[in-house]
Formats: sequence, C-alpha cells, structure tokens
Amino acid sequence: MAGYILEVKDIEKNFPGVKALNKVNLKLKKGEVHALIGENGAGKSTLMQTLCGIHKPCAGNIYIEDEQVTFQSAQEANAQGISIVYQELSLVQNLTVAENIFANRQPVKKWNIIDRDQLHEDTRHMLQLFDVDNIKPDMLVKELSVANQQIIEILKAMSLNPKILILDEPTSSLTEVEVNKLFENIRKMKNMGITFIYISHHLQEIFQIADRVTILRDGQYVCDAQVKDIDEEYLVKNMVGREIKNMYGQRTENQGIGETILEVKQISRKKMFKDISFSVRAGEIVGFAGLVGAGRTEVGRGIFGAEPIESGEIYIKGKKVNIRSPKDAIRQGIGYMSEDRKYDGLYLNFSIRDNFIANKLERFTRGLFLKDNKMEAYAKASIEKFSVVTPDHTRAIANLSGGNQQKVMLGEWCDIKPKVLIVDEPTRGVDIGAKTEIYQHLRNLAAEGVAVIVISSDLMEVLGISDRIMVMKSGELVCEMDRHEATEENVIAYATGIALDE
Amino acid sequence: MMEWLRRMTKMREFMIFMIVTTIFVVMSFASPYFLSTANILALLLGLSIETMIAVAMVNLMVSGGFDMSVGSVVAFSGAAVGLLIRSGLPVMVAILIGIMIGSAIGFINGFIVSKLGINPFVTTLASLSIYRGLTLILTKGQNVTGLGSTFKLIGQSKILGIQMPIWYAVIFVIIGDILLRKSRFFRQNYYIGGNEKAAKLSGIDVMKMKILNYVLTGAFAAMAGIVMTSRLGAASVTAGTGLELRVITAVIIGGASLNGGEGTVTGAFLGSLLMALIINSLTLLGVDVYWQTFVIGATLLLAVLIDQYGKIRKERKAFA
Amino acid sequence: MMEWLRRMTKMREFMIFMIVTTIFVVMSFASPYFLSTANILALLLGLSIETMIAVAMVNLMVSGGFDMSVGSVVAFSGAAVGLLIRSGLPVMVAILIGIMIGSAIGFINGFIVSKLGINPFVTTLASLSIYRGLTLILTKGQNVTGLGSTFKLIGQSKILGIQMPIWYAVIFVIIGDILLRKSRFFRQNYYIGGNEKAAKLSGIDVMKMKILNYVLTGAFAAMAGIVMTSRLGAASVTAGTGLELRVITAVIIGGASLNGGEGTVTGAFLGSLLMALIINSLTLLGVDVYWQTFVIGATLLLAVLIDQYGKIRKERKAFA
Amino acid sequence: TTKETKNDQVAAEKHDEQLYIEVSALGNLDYFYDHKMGMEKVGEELGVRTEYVGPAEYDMNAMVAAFEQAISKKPNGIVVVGFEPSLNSIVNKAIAEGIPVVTVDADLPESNRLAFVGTGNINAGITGGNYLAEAIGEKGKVAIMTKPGQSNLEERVKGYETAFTNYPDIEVVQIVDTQSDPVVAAQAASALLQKYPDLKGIVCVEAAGGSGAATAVREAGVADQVKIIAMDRGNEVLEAIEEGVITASVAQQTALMPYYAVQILYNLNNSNVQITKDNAKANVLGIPANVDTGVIIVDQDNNEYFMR
Ligand SMILES: Nc1ncnc2c1ncn2[C@@H]1O[C@H](COP(=O)(O)OP(=O)(O)OP(=O)(O)O)[C@@H](O)[C@H]1O
Ligand SMILES: Nc1ncnc2c1ncn2[C@@H]1O[C@H](COP(=O)(O)OP(=O)(O)OP(=O)(O)O)[C@@H](O)[C@H]1O
Ligand SMILES: [Mg+2]
Ligand SMILES: [Mg+2]
Repeated sequence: MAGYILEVKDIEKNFPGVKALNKVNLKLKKGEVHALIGENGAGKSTLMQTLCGIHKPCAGNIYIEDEQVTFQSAQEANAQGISIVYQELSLVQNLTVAENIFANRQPVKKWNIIDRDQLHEDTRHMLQLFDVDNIKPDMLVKELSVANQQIIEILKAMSLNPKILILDEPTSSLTEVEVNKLFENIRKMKNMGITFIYISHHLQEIFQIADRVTILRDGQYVCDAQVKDIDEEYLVKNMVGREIKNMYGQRTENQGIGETILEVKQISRKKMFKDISFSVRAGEIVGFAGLVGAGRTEVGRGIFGAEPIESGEIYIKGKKVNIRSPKDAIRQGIGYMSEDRKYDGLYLNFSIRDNFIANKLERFTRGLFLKDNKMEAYAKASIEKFSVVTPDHTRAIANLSGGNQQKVMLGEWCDIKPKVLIVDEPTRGVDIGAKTEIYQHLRNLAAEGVAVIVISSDLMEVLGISDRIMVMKSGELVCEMDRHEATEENVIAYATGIALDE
Repeated sequence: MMEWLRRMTKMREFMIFMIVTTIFVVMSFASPYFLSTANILALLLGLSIETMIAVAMVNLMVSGGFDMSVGSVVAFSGAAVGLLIRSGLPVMVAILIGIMIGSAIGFINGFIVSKLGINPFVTTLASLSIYRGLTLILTKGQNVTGLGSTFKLIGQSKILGIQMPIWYAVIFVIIGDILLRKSRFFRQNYYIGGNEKAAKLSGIDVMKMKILNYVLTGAFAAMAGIVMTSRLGAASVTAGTGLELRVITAVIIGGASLNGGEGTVTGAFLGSLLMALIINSLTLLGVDVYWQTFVIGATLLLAVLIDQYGKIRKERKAFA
Repeated sequence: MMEWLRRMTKMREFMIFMIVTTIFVVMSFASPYFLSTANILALLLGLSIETMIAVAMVNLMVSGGFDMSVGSVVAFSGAAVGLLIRSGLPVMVAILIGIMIGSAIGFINGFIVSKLGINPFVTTLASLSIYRGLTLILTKGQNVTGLGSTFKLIGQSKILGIQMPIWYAVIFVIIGDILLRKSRFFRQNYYIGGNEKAAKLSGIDVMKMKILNYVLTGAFAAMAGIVMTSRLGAASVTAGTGLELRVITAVIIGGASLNGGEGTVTGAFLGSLLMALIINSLTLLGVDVYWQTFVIGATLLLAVLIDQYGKIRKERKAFA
Repeated sequence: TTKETKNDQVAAEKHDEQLYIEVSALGNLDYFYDHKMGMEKVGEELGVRTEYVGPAEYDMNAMVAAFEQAISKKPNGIVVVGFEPSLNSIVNKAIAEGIPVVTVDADLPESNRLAFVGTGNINAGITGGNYLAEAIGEKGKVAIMTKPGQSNLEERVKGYETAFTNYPDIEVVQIVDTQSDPVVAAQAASALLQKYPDLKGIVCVEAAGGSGAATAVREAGVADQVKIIAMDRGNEVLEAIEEGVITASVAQQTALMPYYAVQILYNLNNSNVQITKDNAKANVLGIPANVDTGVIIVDQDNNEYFMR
C-alpha cells in the first residue's frame, strides 16, 4: 500500500433516504492528476467533501501517507495540505477579489492589521497565473461574471499551496481559452509535485490532463485505470453502464424548418452589446458561441426582458412585441433558462415540486386555488421525464447533486410550451448520459416547432446541436454560420477575433 | 388518517399548537377563572386587533418584506376616522376613507422599499415616526371622543354573544390562511421571498406584488385601528405603540422568518395566541407586574426553545 | 490625492457625511447657537452613549447578527452597578462586575442564537423583556441613587474641558473602526455575514465568532449603561427604553444591512450623529413638539433617499 | 332591585373572600409603586384581597384586556386609573355587570364610574406652576419638557400653562419632547440652554425629564440660574433636590388614591350609612363622589423624608 499520498478505504455516507457513498475506494499517487468521474448523483462531490472534513463518513477510513486521519473541519484538512475548488461557488459576493482569494489568510502587519498593499500584490501575482488583466484585486466579486468567479475560486484553492488539490468541475462555465490556462497551471504545479483530483463531465478533458481515472456509479466504486490504456467509450460504458453513440442526436429526417418565429432587429444595450440582429425559425436550434464575457447572456436576458434593452426591436411571428419584463416575455411565449442556477435559477430552499411549477402556477389553478394533487402528479411525472435522481419530490432542491439541480431547472423551462426557448449553458455540470437526454429534449422541442436558442461555452455542444451558429465577440455579433460550414477552428477564430484581422 | 397525523406533526405550527394547548391545560387547573367563558372571550378580544394585523404581516414577511409602521398606522387611521366622523361625515364613508389612508401609507412604504430600493427597516421606522407625528399634529395631542353610537357598533356589538372584533379576527384568519396557502396569487409571495431574482425570471411581477403586500399591511392596520377605536369608543393618540414588535414576534414564533419564503397565517395566529395567553395567565395568577416583564420574556424564550427542540428531534428521527 | 478622493467618494459613508455636513452648514446659518462650543459638546455628549453601543452593534450586524436587548442591558448593568456600589463594593470592582454581567448576557444571547439556532430577533426580544424585568425586580422599581462622587467621576469629569463620555466614544470609534476594517480577526465577520458557509470553509470558527460578537455587544452595552448611570448620577430603571431601535437605525443608515456582510464603524458613527443632529436642530429651531416626531421621521427618510439617489447616480456613471 | 340583593349577598360573604382589583398601565414606572403600596395597605387593614393588574407599558388595548379579565374574576370592586376616554366603555360594561368602579389618579367623568379619588393632573400642574413663579420672581423665560400624546402629561402641561397665565411676565418659550428617556431629555435640555441663555426655569411633567434636565443644567454649570421643577418623587429627583440642581418636585400623595378608592368600594359593599330611609330605593349610594388627595411640594426643606 505504500507510495500512495492519499488512500480512501470503504468509505460510506448516508443522507436521509439516500446512500450517497457505499464502500468507495480511491488511491492517489503523489504527483499524478487523478480524474474522478461518474454520473450526476454518483457521489463524487460527497466523496470529496468527506475528504475535506465537511461531511463525516459513516464508515471507512482515510489515510494520508499511510497515516489514518479524521478531519473535524475544512480547516483541519487544509492544514494537512488538502484544498478544494467547490462545485458550487463559495465566494463572498460583497468582498473584493483579493479578500476572497486570501480569505482569512490576508498578510498582516503588526497587531494583526491587514497589509493591504501586500494583499493586493499577492493577488495580482495570483491573477497573472490566468493572465486575467480585466480583474483587479479591489473589484467586488459580485461584479464579476460567473466564469471569472470560477477563476477566482480556483485561484483561492491554488493560493493555499496544497499538497493535494481537488477540482470539482472547475471548468463547468469556462471556455476553451480559460480551460487551457487552467491546464497549463495544473501541469506546472504537477511538476512541482502537487497531486490533483479532477472531476469533470467533459470527458475529453480527462484525456488532456489526467494520468489515472476512478469511476463511480450510484455511490459505488466501479473501477480505476491508467488513462493512456483506455478510450472514451470505456469511460462512458463504466460510468453509465451502456454505450452512448451520437450524443448530440440527429435532426429527424422529415422535420422541416418552418416560418420565422423570433426576429431580433438591432438591439443594443450600453456596455453590453450593440446592434444585434438575427432570427430563429420554427424547429430550428441556433447556437450562440463566444468567449467568456462576449455578451451572449446579456442578449438572452435582454430578449427575455430580464434586463432592459436600450434600442432595437423584437418580432414574434412577424408581430412587433414590447417586452418589458420576463412576465411579458413568458406571455409572448419566450422562455429563458438562467446560466446560474444558484443565483437566479432555482429556489434552493424549496422542494423539487415547487421548483418545477414556479413558472407555470396558472396551470395548476382552479378558480383561485392551487390543486395539490395536480401539482404532485406533475412533479412526479417531471422527475420521471427528466430522470432526476431523488427519493421524492418533497426534497429541498439544495440537497440534490449539481447535475440533478440543473435537470430540474431545464425541465421547468422546457415545459412551459414556449414559442421561443433560450437556454443558457443548458448542460452545466450535467453528466454525459443526462446530456444526451437533454439534447434529445431540445431536439423534441424543436420538432414540435419551437425556436430554440442555445447559449453555451462548450464549443462541441454548440457545434453538435445547432442548425445555425452565431458567434459573438465583445458585445457584437461577428459571424453567422451554417452547421455545415462551422468547425471548431473557424468558430474560435471568429470568437477571438483572429478571423477579422485577416 | 395516519398519513394526515404524520403530516400534521411535521408542520411547524404543530409544536406551537402543542405548547399553547399545554398552557391551556395547566392554566385551567391553576386558575378557576381561566376557563370561564368571560375570560376566554376577554382573551380573544384582546388578541383580535393584533391578529388582524398579523394576518397581513405574515403575508408581507413571506415575501421578504417587513413593516415597523403598523402601530402608527393603527393610531393614525383611528384618529383620522374619529375626526372625520366628528366633522359630520357618515360613518361608513369615514371608515372607507380610513382604510384608504392605510392603503395609501402602505403604498408609499412599498414604493420606497421596492421601487427606490431603500432598506425596509429604515423606511418603515421613518414611517412609524411620521404617522405618529401626524396623529399628534392632527389631534393636537388630544384623544378623539364623541364618536356616536353607530360607530361604536362596529367594535362593541355582539353576534351570538361574541363581540365583533373576535369575529373579524376569525374571518381574517380563516380567509387569510386559505388564500396564502392555497391561492395561486398569494403563493407568488413564497417564491419572491425564496429567491427574488428567480421569481422575476419565473414571470412573477415582483415589484407589483411587493407593493401590494405593503398596501395590504397598511389597509389591515387601518382596519385594526378602526375596530380598536370603535371598541374603545375613542381614538387614542398613543394607540398601537410597540404593537409592531409584538406582531412581528408573533409572526416569527409562528414560523415566518425575516429572510422571507416561509410562514403561515395559522402559525401567525398561534404565535399571537401564545403571547396573549402568557400575559393572560400572568394576570390571572396574580404575578407581580415587575415579574411580569421578566416572565413574559422567559416564557417567550422557553416556547421557542421547546419548538426548536421539537424540530431537531424530528430531524434526528428522519436521519435514523 | 485624486485617487484618494475617488476612493473616498465611492465609499458608502461619503453620502451620509455630505448630508451631515449640509445639515451643519444650514444649521449654522439658521441658528446662531448651533455652532457654539457648548452646543457641539452637548450634542456629542448626548450622542456618546448610543455611539458606544453602535460600535459593537455594527460589528455584530456585519456578521449577520442582531441584538434588540441592548437597551435593557444598559438599564440592567447600570442598576446592578449602582446596587453593588451602594452595598459597599469598591467602585472599580462594581464596574468590572457590571461589565461581566453585560458580557454574560451577551454570551447567553449568542449561545442561544448560534448554538441552538433560534432566530436572533425573537431571542434578543425575549432578552429585552427578561433583563428589563430583572432590573425592575432588583430595584423594586426605584431608581438607584446615592452612588457617591468617585463613581460620578467616570461620567461627569472632564479632560481638556471635554466630558469623559465623549472621550470614550471617540476612542471606541477610532479603535473600533481600525479593528473592524483592518484587523484580520474582526474582518472575519464580513465573511460570516457575507456567506456563512463559505466562511466556515475558509477555516473561520463561525460559532466562536458569532458568540463573541454577542458578548462584545453585551459588554459594550454594559459599559454604556455604566457611563450613562455615572453621568446622570443615578441608575434609571427605564433607561435605554427604545434605545435598540435608535442604535440599529443609526447603524443601518451608516451602511450596514440586516443581511450582514456590510457596514463600518465610521458609518455607524455618522448615522448616530445624523440622528442626534436632527433632534438638536429641531430643538434649536423651536419646532413644535407635535411636529417633532413627524419631522424626525421625515428627515430620516429624506436622508436615506438622498443617500440612495447618490448611489444610483454613481452606478449610472460607472456604466457610462 | 339587583343592587340590594347583591349588597346583602356581599355582606354575608366573609371579608377575606372579598376581592378588589386595581387596573392600571405603565406598571414599570417608579410612580406606580405607590399605587401598589396603597392597594396592599388597604387590603391588609380591611382584611380583604387586593390585586394590582395591567400592562407594563402605556398600552390601552392591553389595559382593556386586563380589565376584561378582571371583570371575569367577578370582583367586589374595581379601581381604575382613567388614563383616557377610551376606557369609558369598559368601565360602563363593568358597572352594567354590577361591579362598582372608582377611578383614581385620572378621571373618566363621561363614564358611569361611581367616584373619583385623586388630585387631577391639571391641579398638579397649577401647583407646580405657582411654585416656580414664586421661585423665579414671577418673571422670565420658562420651558416645559413632556412626552406628547399621553393624556395625563398633556393635562399637567395644561395645568402649568394655566398657572402661568396669572403671571404676565412669565413666558413659556418652548415645549420639548423627552421621549421618556433621560439621555434624550438631557440632550434637549442642553439645546434649550444654548438657545435661551437667559432661561429661568424648566418644568418637567414626567419622570425622565427631571433627571435629564438636572443633568444638562449640572453639565452647563447654571444650577443657580435655572430653576427646575420636576414631577413625582423618584430617588434621583430627591437627590438632585438635595444637591440643589432641582428646585422642587410636585409629588402627589399617590398611595392615598387606591387606598381611599378601595375604602369607598368597601363601604359601598359593607356599611350602610342611613342617608335616607332606604338608600337603594332613593338611588343614593352613600359614598363620596370626589376625593381630593392633594399635592405636596418637595423641596430642600422636606426632601429628606421622602427618600426610599
Ligand atoms: N446534504 C445532502 N442532503 C441529502 N442528500 C444529499 C446531500 N448532498 C448530496 N446528497 C445526495 O447524495 C447523492 C450524491 O450527490 P453528489 O453531490 O455527491 O453527486 P455528484 O456525483 O457530485 O453529482 P454531480 O455530477 O451532479 O455533481 C445525490 O443523490 C444527492 O442527492
Ligand atoms: N452583474 C454584473 N455586474 C457587472 N458586470 C457584469 C455583470 N454581469 C456581467 N457583467 C459583464 O458583462 C459582460 C458580458 O457578460 P455576459 O455574461 O453577457 O457574457 P457571456 O458571453 O454570456 O459570457 P459568460 O456568461 O460566459 O461570462 C462581461 O464583461 C461581464 O463581466
Ligand atoms: Mg458534484
Ligand atoms: Mg453566459
């Protein structure tokens, strides 16, 4: 057993009604990047949180360099050199970037007084690792986009100088550019002898960065392997228990693309986006690609009325509509699924049922009143339809795994019977099996004549699902491509602006 | 049946209900006067004014709002109606104007809080001062009397031997409970309190609802003020002082929180009942006034501790 | 220099500071007595007790806590120290015991709120009642006098012609401001108030800090109570009634929020100053008593409205 | 009539089963100590049970609730502090149910109460006003400190104003709010001293004012120039009188109020002074309708005897 820097033996963890971990084993060699994969709700995050002293295991042991350890708190784990980037962002929105990265570890002068200059210096130093010069140490975290917040979260964990760094879906809202920067940093640190546990649902990333992989299913250890000995098919089979072919699905042959449903003319919003015009037809899936901060989210929210549009016009089925609020938009048949489920997507303290019905209460109303049995039946059906892993619909959504939360949110919006559905990062944190289902749901909607807009930072996803692709850069629509002309290279070229320089 | 029982005991209101029942049983042994019809009616009558306001307050707090000005609105609307009646206006017209004044005050509060984004605590504390001040100015510090017998009927007449304010409170609680728990319209407030940003994206007109909640609170406080004035037969300038804290406490004991997203009308009623019961018991037991203040606080604390203990035990069980 | 100015104007406190300054300027024209040393000193003296408590309260509120019991702690500690001195204990010993009593009350509040998980509003409202009651019981409702001249020195003696309570408040504000803004230890409270879960993950001992914050609030309230008793020369059983709302309002005006995570000591001081300034101005301008209550509320509202307007304008500019 | 039978019935009762209740409010105030003391004393002397009930704060709704509960105990008489006309209905209700009611301290003349025992707040104000006028040589500027809206205080203010109308050279320059808090009162008094450097007197109609005004005057060092008239006999007021900061205080013989009120109720129930051949039939109650308990001025001469 020697030689392992960390070893987990027969760990078990129960939550009310859920056996999240069942005799799980994990062995880490010093200096490797060890990938951990599994479906949503397989227990990955739970396992990592037991390693970090957040959850106490119900059974089993943890060994660090052959010595048994038990952690009472996150801090004790930190002291042993384990640090983690949480799947759910855990930043303090009202504090600065610097204070988040060096939370409670700010450099101090005499009397424990914080040395501001040193703190900012250290922070700039950390920020250089990602070349992000648009983030300043004294910016408030709440002013940053989700992607940038994720970078801060990563820097925070890196700044702890850990021996073992756990990354729980660090790339779920990053684009390739940032992902590559992250990998560069991982390799650099790996050479310094740091060990990584890497969790991701982007399987190709495993092959780019990981040395070994452990697979979990339903809270149980399935197998582990050297990455160089296996292929993606192997991963999927062991993860999902079946093969997945053609994840993005296929446009059904006889499905024609119909009339123009949504037409956007020259909409602008100061500092956010400028002169955006495009249209989407019935049965069509249009993908929006671009780098982080390109303004795709802002356009989506603008059309939905969640944020003001300063000029421009929107037409639905040729009729000009005046959308001032999401309520107007929903009435016009437009749906928008947020990119940030925790912030403005879900009601975390509420039950799964109450989340499913949040945007369609009228449907369960007779006279003035809501019908309990109708709501329950609907929730049960939706759990089934979107394969949400949960004991029952009365659970608080906060207790679901990240991917399952995402499925509930998607289910909530797919089912409003929209004319236009905008989904922003629809598969953030979703496993490959569930992704396949989500794409199928989106394709089904299109087949029913809905105009679907997919905003995504996952380029493969955009390429795989879209009939047409829009590329945005710095608030402008720089290019519109047909599915057949779009390739990874030319989309990136437009998104980064290289194509324009030519 | 078992299912129903299981669900009952899981409800937050259940513990408070048990505590209230316990006090009832203990008190009926401790004091021969306690269970007399007269005492129970007196208890309910004393509690009716606060309950009327609590019904609106719990709705407001479910949506994440907060109103410190209700006590002043009680005084202001009472005084205004009193002066209007004395000026010769028909009673019904005066009452309608009084309720409109309350609604208008609520509207102003709601507008400032939700449209202008000012902290509800500061806003409504300012209102507290403003409308108390206006009451003093309007009445020149004098209580308003001579309101005539028609007006007094509202608060002093009886149906089936039970004085009107009790009836109003009962009606408010029953209708309020059904509406807040079951109606689609008011259900929106839970979503707003749960996650305001998400509620907006779910197509809820958050701004409108929030303002409406303040309007309702103002209107209900005005109604309570009018009923109280009628019951007492005079508009008191100091009416409702400190009322806001009592109502908010009752609502929180009943399961609501300052963060919004939870609470029920039944809970708010039970909270009010618990507080009134404590005071009633202390009076009946002849506890010295100096001790009363102490015992009220201690009992309040004890009640929420028992409640919390019950909750924790239930969770434990769920884990086992 | 420009950088410094830019940073200044971005601070929440800046608007309140401007409002306070405006009132100063306007008042110095409106009333010839306003700018006299005597009036300014009297103003500061009047505000010193509240400021001492506000310093601890803002720290507590930054961490997401809340304490309604400070007014009662003021009375209770004052009365306790008074009785101890009368019983023949040396003044210093009595004062130390008084501060310990305040700390103990704070500890109990903090323990109930953070260990037992009871709502801070209800908990400290219960405390408010409990300690007011204990004060009454202890003193049999009589104010405590005959405290001797040594004790009175604490609140009545002067240094450089300035009465001691002002010095205490100044020291509290300066040290408090530095500690809360700059020291790593108290900075932890911003993390706790901003995101309690994240704070725990960052290795902050949330439980310990929360309890400590309540202890500090209790201790500071006790000190304020002792200084107040010494200044008045007698422990008043009704001292500090309604004080909690004034302090909390001042702290919120100064930029703190009920949700935690924001607020500064300077802001809290400016908030207290604003409120005291309003009362002082109204008296100097000879505003009718009935109007005073109204004008206090209206000015409060106006101040926060101006403040909010300033904030919105700044945000607009940032986008332009 | 019912009254007759009730009287007989009551007379037959043992004394120690008779119950007299005082309903009040503001129980937390120092002032009401005397009320409680008076009730206890009269209970002891007559051998009947007495109770003192009511909310700790100035809350009429709660006071009426306490009154309702008092009625539900079916006592032999109720003593009530008639703070506000809003208590009229409940008093009438008790009378209608056959429970005799006497008001103390503040009267409810429009109600059906049987008698009133007290000094009346207007009277207290007038007495204090006259004393101050004499102390300042019948001329100069005077300020009044009160808490607006509370009817007993409003009446005392009126009393002072009435007294000063007899002194053309005395000018009431301002009325200020103490918010019933000595620190706020001190702050307001300080501002007054700034604004009127030639202020001659401050009168306070409630307890916090005296302590606050004394503090402000002491701190400004103008004790020999500004005369303060306080209200009631709180220890801090007495101490300040001894110190010479407060000139005098208007104290009522408060304990006498419930004492005599219960005496009246007791006599109504138990004795039968034959004013007529048949008092009941002649509609004669045989009790006094109005008892004035008088006010006393506490100043340096008699101050020491009031300390508790
Ligand atoms: N605090 C909790 N209370 C109850 N159940 C929980 C809690 N946390 C996790 N679970 C349950 O434990 C199981 C494992 O969840 P976990 O978050 O570890 O999954 P995961 O593998 O990280 O999934 P994902 O890929 O979606 O993030 C899920 O069924 C989840 O619902
Ligand atoms: N709440 C906010 N406050 C300040 N700036 C913001 C806020 N939200 C977004 N931005 C900024 O607005 C710009 C556009 O962001 P938007 O979210 O629309 O981009 P995007 O293309 O959807 O990329 P992503 O969502 O992946 O970050 C970015 O520069 C972002 O940093
Ligand atoms: Mg996870
Ligand atoms: Mg986006």
